[in-house]
Amino acid sequence: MVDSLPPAVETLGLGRRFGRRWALADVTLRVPRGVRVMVTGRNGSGKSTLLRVLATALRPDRGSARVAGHDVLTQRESVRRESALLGHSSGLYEALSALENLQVAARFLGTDEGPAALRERLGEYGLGARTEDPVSTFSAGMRKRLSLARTMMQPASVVFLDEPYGELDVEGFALVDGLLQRLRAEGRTVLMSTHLLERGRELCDDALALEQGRLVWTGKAADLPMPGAWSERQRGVA
Amino acid sequence: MSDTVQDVSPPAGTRANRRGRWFAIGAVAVAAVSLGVITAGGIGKNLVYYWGPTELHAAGDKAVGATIRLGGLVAPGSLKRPAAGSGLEFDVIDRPGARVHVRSTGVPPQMFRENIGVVVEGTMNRAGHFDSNRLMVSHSNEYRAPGDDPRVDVKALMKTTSGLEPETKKP
Amino acid sequence: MSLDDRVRPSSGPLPYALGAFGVALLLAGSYWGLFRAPRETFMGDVQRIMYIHVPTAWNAMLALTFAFGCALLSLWRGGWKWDARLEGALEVGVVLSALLCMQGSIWAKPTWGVWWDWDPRLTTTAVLVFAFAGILALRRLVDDPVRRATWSAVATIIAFVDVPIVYFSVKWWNSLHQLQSSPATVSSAFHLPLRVNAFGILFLMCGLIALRSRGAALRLRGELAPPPVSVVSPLGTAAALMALQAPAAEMTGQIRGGWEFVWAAYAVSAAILIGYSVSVHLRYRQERARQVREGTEAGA
Amino acid sequence: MSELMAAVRKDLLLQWRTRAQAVAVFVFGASALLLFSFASGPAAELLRSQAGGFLWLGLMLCSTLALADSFQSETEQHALEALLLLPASARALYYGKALANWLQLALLGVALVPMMVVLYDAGTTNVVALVGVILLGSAGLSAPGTLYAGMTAQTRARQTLLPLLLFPLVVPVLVSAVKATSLVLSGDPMGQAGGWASLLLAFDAIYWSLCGLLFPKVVEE
Repeated sequence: MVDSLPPAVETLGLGRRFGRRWALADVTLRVPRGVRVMVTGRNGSGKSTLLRVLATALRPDRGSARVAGHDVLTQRESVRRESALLGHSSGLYEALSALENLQVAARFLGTDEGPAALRERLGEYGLGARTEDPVSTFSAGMRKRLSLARTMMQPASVVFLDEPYGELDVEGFALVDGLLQRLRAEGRTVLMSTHLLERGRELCDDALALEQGRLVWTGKAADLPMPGAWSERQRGVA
Repeated sequence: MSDTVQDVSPPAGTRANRRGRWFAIGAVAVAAVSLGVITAGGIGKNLVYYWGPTELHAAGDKAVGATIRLGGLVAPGSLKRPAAGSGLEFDVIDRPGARVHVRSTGVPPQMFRENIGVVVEGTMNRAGHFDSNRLMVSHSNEYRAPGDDPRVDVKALMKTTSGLEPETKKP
Repeated sequence: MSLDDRVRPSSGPLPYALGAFGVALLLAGSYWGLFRAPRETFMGDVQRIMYIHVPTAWNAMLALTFAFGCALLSLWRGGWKWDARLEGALEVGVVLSALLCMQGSIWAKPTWGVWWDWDPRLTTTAVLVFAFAGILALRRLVDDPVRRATWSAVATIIAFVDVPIVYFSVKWWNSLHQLQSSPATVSSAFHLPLRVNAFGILFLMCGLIALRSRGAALRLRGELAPPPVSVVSPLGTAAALMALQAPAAEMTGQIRGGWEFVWAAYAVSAAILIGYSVSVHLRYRQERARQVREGTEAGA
Repeated sequence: MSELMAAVRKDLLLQWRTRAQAVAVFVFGASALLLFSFASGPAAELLRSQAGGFLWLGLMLCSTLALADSFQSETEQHALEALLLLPASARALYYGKALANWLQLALLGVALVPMMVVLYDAGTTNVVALVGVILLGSAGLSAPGTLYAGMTAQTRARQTLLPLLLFPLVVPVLVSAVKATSLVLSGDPMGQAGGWASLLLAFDAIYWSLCGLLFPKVVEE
């Protein structure tokens, strides 16, 4: 149904270095619209870097990437309008309350959601009882919920979720599961990094695996081998 | 590695949108105009680095007590060196002919002489004398070889103390 | 594979040739200024400091203006070569400005009777040294080359706004410092050494900037975190300056003697210019040696 | 424009929530004023004549703390980055922050005036002129200060780097502000205060336009 549109994500030889180390190297990738992609790999394999580069939070050092047809270097504004990122850092103001954090975002987004609507939104994410408390009093899981609520305020066609399940409780897992279903129903594209392979196989359509910043496996999420398998292959290549 | 892969260009500016460009033009214009006003405008003229005898007299009682700088020409024939101590006494004049008597305890540089521009720092006392503890010689921006013109041009020397020159302040 | 494709450090002996030519001009000009030019009527021999001081001033401003141009180009057009040149021009500009302050201070003592006066131009030049030295510090403390390039260019542009303030400060605050010296107010007998030295420092400066930029480009090519390289080694000038307190001589209306100040000014200038040139050369050699070492590693 | 309003509201709210830090900065400034008087001895006349200079030195020392604090909440959880990705205009974010910092520094300056009056016995009845000079001077501190604080907040050695870059830059602002303040405090026989104030205004115009132009380059990776 969205064939006429440019692919959600398209990269060519994408690379990013920190100091002398390439955190991401030579990633060439194409994600069609409306697909949910699981991004997996060990700690430090470049998952977060990939998502952050695609969301324009980091500049690439090499190669190119287009998100929804817009170049991440030269058309940053358009990419940002089309995408949303749930990052590793919460992106929240510790001194402000949950409600105020959403209000700040709403004002910049130009949405006319009033406090009542925002409170309702916080309720959906299980924060209804703590809307007026400063974020500095929140637990890690609650921050994650608030970040999620904030990320989902953006009308983005491509959503990058960096470890959405991290630090969440069982209810939180169900919340994220529901979100992924909803995004799928709305035809939005999701790139989600996670270590929960079983859950990812169930919820995602495609999967990709990174090892030392390189793309080592792509295919259907259901076919994703266990971590050892692609690592062996990588060693064989090297 | 694929040949089509290019390095990302170094800190090239992201393409500015039209509003950004207008802002840039506006900002540079504001900065340039302000810089122009500072450098070429008349703001600085009022901010003299030192006062001349005329201004000092005009200020009257207001000038008494505060640490100020007085600039002018050492009046010919006014230089005295009291026997006791290392002090100096001389008169400072400016073009309109106003005169202030200066008592200086500062060590004068070798260049010091009558008919040279000086700036002294100190306070005006109630008796109308200027007590100075710091004395500086203002050198002309003319550099003369011995053969050029041996005559000392008082007017040219006056120019070097142009801070007190009335023509820079009044038309 | 890395940024090599775009950073192409030049090679060849051109910087050394420029520097050598500059040094030759400086030697000739200074010889003329010290021993051949006539003595100035009022300042006497002390005025001979002008032959090194005024050319330093012109060229220091020129170097910082060049740095400003590099910053603009680096920020809006991009290109690592502009970043490398920015680094070279900034460092040479800071060294020349610092030297300028020292020479001015040595000249001020016999002329104004003080080592330092809070004269606007003197003061703003000192402020300029600190402003641009701060940017050099910034460059050393930022490891990411893109951020380093962007931030130092931004800081250079803002700091450069101070340069016209320096230049015009004589007009705002009617100062004790001489008005701008130009051939129009300087007797024609003094023109020759002034011009020769101006070109001497210009050529030396161009050679230094070229060599320093080449070292920076080499480092950029290696994409290494900038290691703490030793700056100009502290020169034993402070002690020499302390010994030069001139006794309050009798007032004659003219400065007699004062050769010690002239020698001090030229010695400080020579020491700093030579010391800095050697430091630039050594750092360049070091960088090149590292490139060769790592180049062979990568090739293996 | 609406983004600018959003940015200003955000920063004012942040400053209100972190007002305890601002109070601490004020106490720091007040103690600096107290220490300055020890540096120059108990000569009342000397202290009075230098009151303006001490006031601005105190405010400048405060400003590095206040400016660094203002970016603390932006960088600790990458909140500024999150706003940029919304997308919010970096320029609006800059001007919002610079305006809020201006307000904070001006309030700090005004709050330090009574300290100055008490400690140095230097007062004036021309309150409007004094507040005007404080507003102009703190504007000149806030615009470049916000830019450099945004830059150095992301570096090593940020505590050193911010004053190292900022202090030489604001010397013209400091000189004009001190001159204007001293003239307001101790009388102005030559009518120079206006000239210094217009000089301050010109510096402010340069910094506010130039830094706003350059800030987006600084925060974008």
